[in-house]
Amino acid sequence: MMNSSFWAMGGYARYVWPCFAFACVVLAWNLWSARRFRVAAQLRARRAAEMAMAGVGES
Amino acid sequence: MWTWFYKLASPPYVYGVAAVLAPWLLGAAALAMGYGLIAGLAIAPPDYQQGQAFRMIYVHVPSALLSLTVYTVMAAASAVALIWRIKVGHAVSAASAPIGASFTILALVTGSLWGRPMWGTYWAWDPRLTSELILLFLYVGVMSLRLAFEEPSRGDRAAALLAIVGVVNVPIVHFSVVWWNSLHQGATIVKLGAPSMPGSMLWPLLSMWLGFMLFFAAVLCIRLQGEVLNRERQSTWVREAVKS
Amino acid sequence: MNVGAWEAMFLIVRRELCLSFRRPDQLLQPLVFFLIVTTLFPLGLSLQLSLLRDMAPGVLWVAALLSSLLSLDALFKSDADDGTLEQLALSGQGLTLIVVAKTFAHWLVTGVALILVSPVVGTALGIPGSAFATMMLSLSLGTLTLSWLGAIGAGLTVGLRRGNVLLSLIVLPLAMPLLIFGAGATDRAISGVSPTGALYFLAALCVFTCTLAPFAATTALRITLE
Amino acid sequence: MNTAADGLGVEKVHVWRGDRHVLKGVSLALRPRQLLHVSGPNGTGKTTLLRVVCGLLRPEQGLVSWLGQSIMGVRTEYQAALAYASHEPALKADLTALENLRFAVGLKRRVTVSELRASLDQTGVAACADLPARVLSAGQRRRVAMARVLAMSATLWLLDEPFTNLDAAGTDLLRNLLQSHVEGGGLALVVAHHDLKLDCSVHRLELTA
Repeated sequence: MMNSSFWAMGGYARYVWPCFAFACVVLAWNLWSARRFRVAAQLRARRAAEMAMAGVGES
Repeated sequence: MWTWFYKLASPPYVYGVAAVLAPWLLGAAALAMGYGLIAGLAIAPPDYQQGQAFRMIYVHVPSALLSLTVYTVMAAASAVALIWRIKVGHAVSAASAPIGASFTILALVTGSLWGRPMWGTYWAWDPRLTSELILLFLYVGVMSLRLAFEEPSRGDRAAALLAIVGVVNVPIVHFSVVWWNSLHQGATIVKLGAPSMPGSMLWPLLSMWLGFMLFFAAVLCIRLQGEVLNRERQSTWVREAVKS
Repeated sequence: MNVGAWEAMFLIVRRELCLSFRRPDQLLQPLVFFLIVTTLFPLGLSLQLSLLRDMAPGVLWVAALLSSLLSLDALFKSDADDGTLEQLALSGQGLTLIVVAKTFAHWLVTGVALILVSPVVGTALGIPGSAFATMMLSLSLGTLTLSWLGAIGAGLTVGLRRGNVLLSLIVLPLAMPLLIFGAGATDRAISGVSPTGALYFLAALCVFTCTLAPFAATTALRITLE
Repeated sequence: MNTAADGLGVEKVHVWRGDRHVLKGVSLALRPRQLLHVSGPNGTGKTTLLRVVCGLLRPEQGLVSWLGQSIMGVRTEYQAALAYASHEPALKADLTALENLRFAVGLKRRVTVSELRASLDQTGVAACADLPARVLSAGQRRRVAMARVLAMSATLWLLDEPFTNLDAAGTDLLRNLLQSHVEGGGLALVVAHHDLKLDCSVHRLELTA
């Protein structure tokens, strides 16, 4: 089924495949940056919790 | 019904719900987009006018729709936060801004790629793409205003107001760009529009759109957890939630 | 014995005008900037008036937008820096009235000056005399609307150190419909077509912004005054 | 709920500045003919408390009431009845002292130039009425700011460290003004580091870190 005419996209392959590739890049970036943001927030919260636990004065 | 809505205002509840929902939404998004991609690329017949190039609408149209929907969600969350002083609203608004901006960029790039075969250039000031570009400026405005303040709570409220002012202006901008385009361009150049579509073409588009919506909801849930944690770092429930 | 709203507004406008005319150099700067920007375009493009005429409305309007933006940053900043903004806010007249009066005074000082200078600049760019009336009318509506959009932007960025660039980044996207209808009206007046369509849209934008922006600007100021 | 029905009431006000918990449940009640002296080390929220009381800053929790009503409801009437002197004298450098007063007080009540000159004279700066504020010394500016508070004839005075930059004569003058204001049925909330040595009824509020 995956014959060459499918990849050629009727001559528009130069535009169709980069279009879908960029879409995957944007979706992947969204997921990755969201996860990284959450992990960073959890780290910061954990550090704040330890600081509070250790009685280091929050002013 | 009100208890459900009231519970949504409490950060620990929202944090819990977001953590539970995220994987399910992601799975559903993958399913919807999977079907949409396969059907859109392989099964749907080529358009009689644009040939295979029309398949790009399966990415351009959903992302363009999403860029507007996400801005509206951001403005609504900001309005809720500003009027009823629910801090979670600011977290939702801050979380959805970068997602909306990324969809707007995606819509711009796919739009210019899709327009290239028709216009011969990658940018021909098509009314829809121009409105999309201005929408991107609005997104950047809201995000940079939020970061410009040292105090997060003040930055939230300022960005919330700008989001509301922006959402009021989106239809005005779109209408005036369409008027401007008809004034100078006339109808000579074919505008970027989805062709009228039979079922076999339409279903993949609807499922891609659904996939993008679910994907937005999933990423929003993930980002929202980070935003809620950042804003509630001092409260006690955060210490329990983070310790485990 | 309480001071009426109109009386208070009149007093604030007098205060702003008195303050502006105490520093005439700051009054002229946006105007000179407007002239400089409009001289840039012929240097960059060409000196034939025929070619310039097609660009003239756009050039004139972009220059007007940028020079108004330049002066908007100082709308609340000078008062916020020396603490008088708080005194105004606590004057018992309500912040909205203060914002309306200050923004109107700012438009009187900057917008009206632009409108009066625009025929000179228009001739330099090849705009025929017949189009002056429409140009000045559209500019007056446009600068008033921009002053109000700028009031929201200035209210949001008054507390920030380098708020000027951010102010432009916030206000310009909102001012694009203004530019479209304003330049459109002038352009049609030049080519002899009746510009009423575009002028009606511009007037509608102006009324819409002038009625809603005061409340947005007040909320913005209240956020930064905290 | 001890909201002073005829004066100023502050009920368990909490304010956060970013992560810092600046005001931790502050409560106070002030009735006519009373003065509240707020003191405490730097950074304990004295100015924040004043900004909350005058309605500029909305506290996250807690209530500020004037004549028994929350100030958020009657914000403009309440602000018309108060005079706030911030930490800096808040004068426009390009305007003369008289003009500064005219534009500031003129918004609150109709006032004639002679009244303004009289209040300037009362605080001993009648001579520089027509000088631009730019050329005045810090002490003179503080006196012009005091003249403004006087000219507003407000019932509630909210003064943030009004004694800074004042010389001995100025301090005595201010003390007498406070005294006569409070004995004349007014209310005053004064932030100051040193003792006021007034013989009218002075309440103390010590803000701790």
